[in-house]
Amino acid sequence: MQVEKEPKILAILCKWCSYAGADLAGTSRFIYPANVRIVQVPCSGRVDPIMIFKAFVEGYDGVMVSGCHPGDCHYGTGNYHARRRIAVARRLLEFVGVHPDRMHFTWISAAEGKKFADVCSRFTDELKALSGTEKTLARKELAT
Amino acid sequence: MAAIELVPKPVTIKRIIEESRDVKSYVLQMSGSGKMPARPGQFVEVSVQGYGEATFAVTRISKDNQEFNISVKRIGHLTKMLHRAAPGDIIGVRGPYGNSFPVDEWKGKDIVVIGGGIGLAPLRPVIDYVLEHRKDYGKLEIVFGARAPDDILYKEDLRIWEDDKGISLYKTIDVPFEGWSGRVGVVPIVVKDLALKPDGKISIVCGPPIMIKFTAAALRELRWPNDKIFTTLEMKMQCGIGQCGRCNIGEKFICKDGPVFSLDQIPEHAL
Amino acid sequence: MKEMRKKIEELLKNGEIDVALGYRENPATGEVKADVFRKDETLDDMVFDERCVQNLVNYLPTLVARYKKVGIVLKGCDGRSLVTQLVEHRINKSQIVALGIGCEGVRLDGKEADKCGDCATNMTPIVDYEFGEKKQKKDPVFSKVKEIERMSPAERWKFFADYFARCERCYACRQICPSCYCEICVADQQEPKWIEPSAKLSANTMWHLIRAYHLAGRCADCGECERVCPQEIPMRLLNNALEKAVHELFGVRPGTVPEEVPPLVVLNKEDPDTILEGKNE
Amino acid sequence: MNKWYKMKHADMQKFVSALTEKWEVWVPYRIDGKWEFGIYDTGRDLDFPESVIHVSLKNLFFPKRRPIATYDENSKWSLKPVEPEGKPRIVIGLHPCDVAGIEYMDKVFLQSEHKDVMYASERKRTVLIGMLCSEMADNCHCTDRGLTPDATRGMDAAFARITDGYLLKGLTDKGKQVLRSEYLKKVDEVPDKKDWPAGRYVIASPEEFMEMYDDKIWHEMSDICLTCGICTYACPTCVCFLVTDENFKGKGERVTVWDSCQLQSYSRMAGGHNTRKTPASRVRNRTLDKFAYSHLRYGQISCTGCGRCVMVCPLKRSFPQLGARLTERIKDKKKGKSKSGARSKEA
Amino acid sequence: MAKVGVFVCHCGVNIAAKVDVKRVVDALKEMPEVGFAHEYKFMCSSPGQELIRKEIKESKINRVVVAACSPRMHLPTFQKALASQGLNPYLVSMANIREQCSWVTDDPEMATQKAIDLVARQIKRVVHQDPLEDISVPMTKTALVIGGGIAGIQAALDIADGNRKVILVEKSPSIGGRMAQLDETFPTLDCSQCILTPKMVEAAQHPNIEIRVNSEVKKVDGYVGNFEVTVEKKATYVDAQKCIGCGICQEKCPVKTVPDEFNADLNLRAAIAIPFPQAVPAIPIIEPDYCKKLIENKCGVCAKICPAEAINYDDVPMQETVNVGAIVVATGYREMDPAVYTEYGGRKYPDVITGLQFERLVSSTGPTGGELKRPSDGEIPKTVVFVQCVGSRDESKAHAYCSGICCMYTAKHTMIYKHHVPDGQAYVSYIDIRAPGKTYEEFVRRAIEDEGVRYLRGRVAKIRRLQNGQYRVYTEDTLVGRAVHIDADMVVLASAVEPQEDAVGLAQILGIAYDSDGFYTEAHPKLKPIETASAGIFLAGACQGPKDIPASVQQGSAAASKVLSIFARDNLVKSPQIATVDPTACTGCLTCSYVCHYSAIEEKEFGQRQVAEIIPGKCQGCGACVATCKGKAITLAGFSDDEIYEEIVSCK
Repeated sequence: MQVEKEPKILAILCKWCSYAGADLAGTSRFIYPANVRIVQVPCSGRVDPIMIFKAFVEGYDGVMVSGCHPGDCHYGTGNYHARRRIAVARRLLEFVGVHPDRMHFTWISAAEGKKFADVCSRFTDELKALSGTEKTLARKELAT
Repeated sequence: MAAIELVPKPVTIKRIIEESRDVKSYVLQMSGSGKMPARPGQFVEVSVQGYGEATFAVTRISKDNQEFNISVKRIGHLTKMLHRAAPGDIIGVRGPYGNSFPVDEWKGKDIVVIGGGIGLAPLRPVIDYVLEHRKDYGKLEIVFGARAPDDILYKEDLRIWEDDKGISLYKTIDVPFEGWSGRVGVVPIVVKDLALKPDGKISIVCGPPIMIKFTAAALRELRWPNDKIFTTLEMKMQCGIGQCGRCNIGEKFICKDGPVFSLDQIPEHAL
Repeated sequence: MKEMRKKIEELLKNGEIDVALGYRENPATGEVKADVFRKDETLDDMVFDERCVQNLVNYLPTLVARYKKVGIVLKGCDGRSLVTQLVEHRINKSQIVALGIGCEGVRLDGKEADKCGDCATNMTPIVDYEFGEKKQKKDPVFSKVKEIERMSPAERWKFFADYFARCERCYACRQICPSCYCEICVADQQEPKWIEPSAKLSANTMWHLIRAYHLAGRCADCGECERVCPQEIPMRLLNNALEKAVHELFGVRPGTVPEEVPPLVVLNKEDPDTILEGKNE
Repeated sequence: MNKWYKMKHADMQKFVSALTEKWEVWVPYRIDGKWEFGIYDTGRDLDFPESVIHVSLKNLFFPKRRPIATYDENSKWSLKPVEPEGKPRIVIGLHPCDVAGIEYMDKVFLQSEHKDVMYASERKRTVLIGMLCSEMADNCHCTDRGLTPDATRGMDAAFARITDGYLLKGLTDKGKQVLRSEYLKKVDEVPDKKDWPAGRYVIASPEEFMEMYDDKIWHEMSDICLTCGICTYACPTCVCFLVTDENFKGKGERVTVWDSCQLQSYSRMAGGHNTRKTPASRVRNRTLDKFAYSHLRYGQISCTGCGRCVMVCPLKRSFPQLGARLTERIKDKKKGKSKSGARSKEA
Repeated sequence: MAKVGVFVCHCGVNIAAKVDVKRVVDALKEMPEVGFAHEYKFMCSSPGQELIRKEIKESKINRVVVAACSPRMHLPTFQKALASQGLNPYLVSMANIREQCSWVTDDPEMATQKAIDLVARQIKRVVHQDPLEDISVPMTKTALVIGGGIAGIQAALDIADGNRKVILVEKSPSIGGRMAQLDETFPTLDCSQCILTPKMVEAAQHPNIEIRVNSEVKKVDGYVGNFEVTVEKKATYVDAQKCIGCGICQEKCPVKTVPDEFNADLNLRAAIAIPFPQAVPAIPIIEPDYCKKLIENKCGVCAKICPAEAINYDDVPMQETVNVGAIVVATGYREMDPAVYTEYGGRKYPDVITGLQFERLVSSTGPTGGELKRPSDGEIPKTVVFVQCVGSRDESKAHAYCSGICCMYTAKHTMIYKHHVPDGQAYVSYIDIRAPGKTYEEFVRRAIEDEGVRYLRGRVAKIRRLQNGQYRVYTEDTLVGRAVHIDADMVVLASAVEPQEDAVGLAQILGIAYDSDGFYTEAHPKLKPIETASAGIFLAGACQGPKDIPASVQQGSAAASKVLSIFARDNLVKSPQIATVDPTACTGCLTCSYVCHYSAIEEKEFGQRQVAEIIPGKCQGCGACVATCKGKAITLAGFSDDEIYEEIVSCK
């Protein structure tokens, strides 16, 4: 099946900006790869890096996190805290061998439907380029 | 080869009874010709596929042993899933395990049942048993306490017991509550107030650890000997068969040597 | 050392501290271990030298719960880990007397401990009485971290996966770490099971990632986790990688400044977005 | 076959290689300086340690993670028991203390109303060929636990190292059968008898230990203990476990996983109540379980004197030493000179 | 375990054209959690909702998943359907198979598979959702209106008439806003001041309205019902309590070099001045950048002559915190600086002016007293070219959007011009004429047909100043298809409507969203045009996008009604999606308090130790504390770890 070959992406999006941006991509009919699975969180500040770790262990090819642009957070400062946390988490994951291109952290506003679709397409392409390399961290079956 | 004892068998949830804000009772039906020959005081291990298992006292047993009840307070992840269940759902069960209340040895005696909150759950089969064998026993006295009127379990049973002339039922809540005209005060105090005499009687106590501790103290104050006070202990049991190790009190395993003990069988710190 | 022993004796005698936490030498075996010294005893067995590897801060919370005032002998790195404890309300400064001692480095398995090569300060940043010499230290270099960073992602994973697979999940690393003090560790939680209880590669990986991440910006590199690991998993590497990252990203060296809030909860609107980008391979 | 047979060193390898045809053969391997059991690869050099093997045999009979049932997460009740399986196997080179550990596990899992059939199957398929220790390692103290390093009780067959090879002897029918081999020569030799030192960690009686329940020594003993679980994982008789479900991509397994009474999570109940919250209460539970409860339950204390708990302890603090220290305290108490606040100097 | 009812929506063909709905339903039926799965053409329609109600009643399902559009659109709809059957409304989850699946996926096979996955995930999630109860919090029934233009005034008056207190904050020295600067208004040509001034006075005298001019909002804390707003009043150096508004200071002030902002910088005024004659309040302020006393401690004339002794050179900015329950943002717009178009010579050539400057030039309160004279030499302009779309509809140079009001005000300008200079000729260079309002088109026709204004369709390429003081406007007439040029005495540029300079700054203070141009974003472009994404903050007027007076007034009233409807309740009902601390798991490190934007986390005693506690009224449910808590002692209702975990792991 074709779908299986597509790299699997987990997108953790904040409810107010990025999820709305993803909705706008839909309303505007911007086509992007069907392999993106969106998880809604109230704010990028809610994103605990554990979620990102788990996603890689569970076998996602790539993880993206997006929230409101700096200064635009619906909750004032959530995205600033997210930025620090995710920056550190990214360094840790890279250190243990997750390829840097498997993580994509960005800001997408509610008005940036196009940007969301573009990011998804570009990210998918980047992950396809990695298809020959090992999907580190990903567990294979129950017992590992 | 026989399957390992730790693997449960399926049972169907036949009916769900909302007892209080956070307690639901489940009527479970064994599949096929399966039986649950539980005696009063015994417990079962209940599991939800994907969420592991936990221990529950059997709170009622049908005469043909094909149906039994458990009461579940929502506190952890498994009980959360159980609270989400609907009639018709299948869950796993193994057991019955543990010893039971020595109801046969108690014949001819008055029985005093003292329950606090969900602690009434494992005692109900005793009440059922005594009511069923009415002639074999003397008087039945029930003291039941809850935090608030909303926390009272088995409202239907309480109504029946209340109307039963052969039963003395004392209901109490811990602190005054609007619209509650009954007794107010924690169970140990009520026990003291009632000045229950030990002669020709057996008492069984179950509830939160603190309630058991103070009720036992109250009974001793009323000159009850330890071997006439019975309790059933709720400790972290898991395997139910004396192997996983965690439920020990000294060398005894609650799941195997208990859960029913008279107070002379266990050290004071176990309460 | 003599000076310090005298001071502690004095503090104990006049009741300024109830007990002192320090290192005791077993004269018979020559072994040195953490121990509590009380008023009515001689401090002859109290030592401080290169055998005093243990971080005593981990024992503080139990002691301050039992005694009003506790004196503690602190090396530089241990003192750093105390900073986090104070900021996170684990210990009240008023309950402790910090006896800082200029550390000359400690030895493990007959050679200088690895952590001493990356020592950021030989004197505790929080100190009531200072003994010995305070030395100017260079920034840690973390040469082993750099070595790993030079590997390809696949090589790095191979390196760590081999170690992670060995983990028994005895949690000695957690138990010895002064900064690992959750009431219910995430590894013990059922709802949801971020880390499965069984010791297998996937769950062990989660454990080691989360452990390291939770210490990011808080770990003072006392190295105890790695020292006590029965499987010799190089946990300091992970800690150091994050210590290095936190320094590069936020300019913070955890634990070196008293009362400094851990960098991961600091609000800084001026962080550049570039910190979210991947490092070059 | 009640006598000792001899086998040359070079023949031993041939003999074991031949066994692999029918059996799964487990022998000790040295990995990074530590001895542990592994499946024998034909042709690999055989070697046996003089005394205790660092990793106990527990995992062979009662694995760290043991699937007991499987299910499909995406369908309604589908839990199916895992049937015990495995081809016949031989473990070569275990020591008397290992046997003692297995005997204890037998008591837990087999002498029970609810016999553990998976454990039983592992036991049934295994032939134990023990090796008599030729020396006692630093932490060994089996002599204080009613064993000797050259005891053969519980083994199907036993062997001992001599200068130019090995002396072997079949003890049970199973063992004798395995030993039927062309490489064996009947000899008159017997393994050397040694006087094994004792008294390293002498302990009081279970009853005496029981009296210590309320003593305040537990706090002192737990002051420095990390309450990590590693000693329990290393211990050949610690068999506490946890039953849990693990899911991945719709497939699920119900597993038993080793657990440890030293961990805070062990006796924490849903809702937060913890019957053994303090480190002291956990250290007490383990100490008393080893030296007293086990005896009251199964008539055998659950310390075999293998010393592994000392080897793995992150603080190199010896658990048997604790028992010994406690014993000292018991003696002190009995003599009535109970020093209040008596503490050992090493905490 | 739970019994989930699954409803998959076709959304007409929006979903069904790409997603094989039948296959989705069939695939899900097998899941252990699913009680049944249905498909329906429009789930949001009332028969669709009825289907849910019926199944709750009959099939005894205890969780619902609706696979349809975005939950941002219809989640509340389905929540209501659940609630109507006594099922807790938080036990529904939506799978977004329209915006995030059928509309963004080309291949039907992939879309179908993705849809199955998305719905399956929500089924796993919904099982972990807990029933939640709304939270009731007391509130402050006072409103804050930011901006004293016509929209703000209207909002303030309506709220005040509804018997609620209003604090009206205005940055400039007087309320009135842009409308006060206008001469006549389209399409009726009534005098702007004549209709505005009574409203200004009414606002000033209203017992429920407190006007704070020269003031700005500096900080907003809290949440709907209980905002805590810091308002800063800048130093004006005139004591408003003492000043009697006689204006003598303005007369005697020796410094007359201040560009008159009210007159669109067309003239200079004194360093101390009442902004304009009808100002409310009519209190002068001193421009500190120009006042000699303040700069070099000389002069001091105004203080000497002030009969009321109202001058205070030591005035300093004052901050005050006010408590309000709702906020109306009505900060209006500014006119784009035409200097961007160097080829037009705006700001360079004195007689190339903007629309607003034209308003002041023809206004009787303007610099010329209402006589139309061109700024360079005071001559009456005989030929005037009005240039449209300067900065609007021109993405390459300025803005992509249409400023909306220029077509209309230009038509008005040409008419006013003809009334002032009956023998003059007005030209309008335009792209399209947009006049969709009531009687707007007729108004434009009047300018063209009755007043003889010449409309030329085409963009102006360049404006060059000629030797004779005229301006040559190079343009084209695309209707005839040739380039033309007009020599004009004056050129009026319809400069684009832009958000205020500090619009983004204020948005960040308020925590509301804004678009790429800087206009504030409404919660929904069609259905929630007044609300912002932040509860309790509403928009009125041109801060949300270009608007004319009627639209601004409408929106002001609409915002007022929104505020009043909040205030009509006794208590505020808050979303239950807030964070709570499990004290048994909390270590009391309080690192969570560092990340809480709402200061909602406090310390409390629990047994022997201190733990964190979250104040339900203050918590807004962002979850930053949840992600900070290492021991997972904090749970965010609605977005618990459990729920998110399921979404992550149950993806095929």
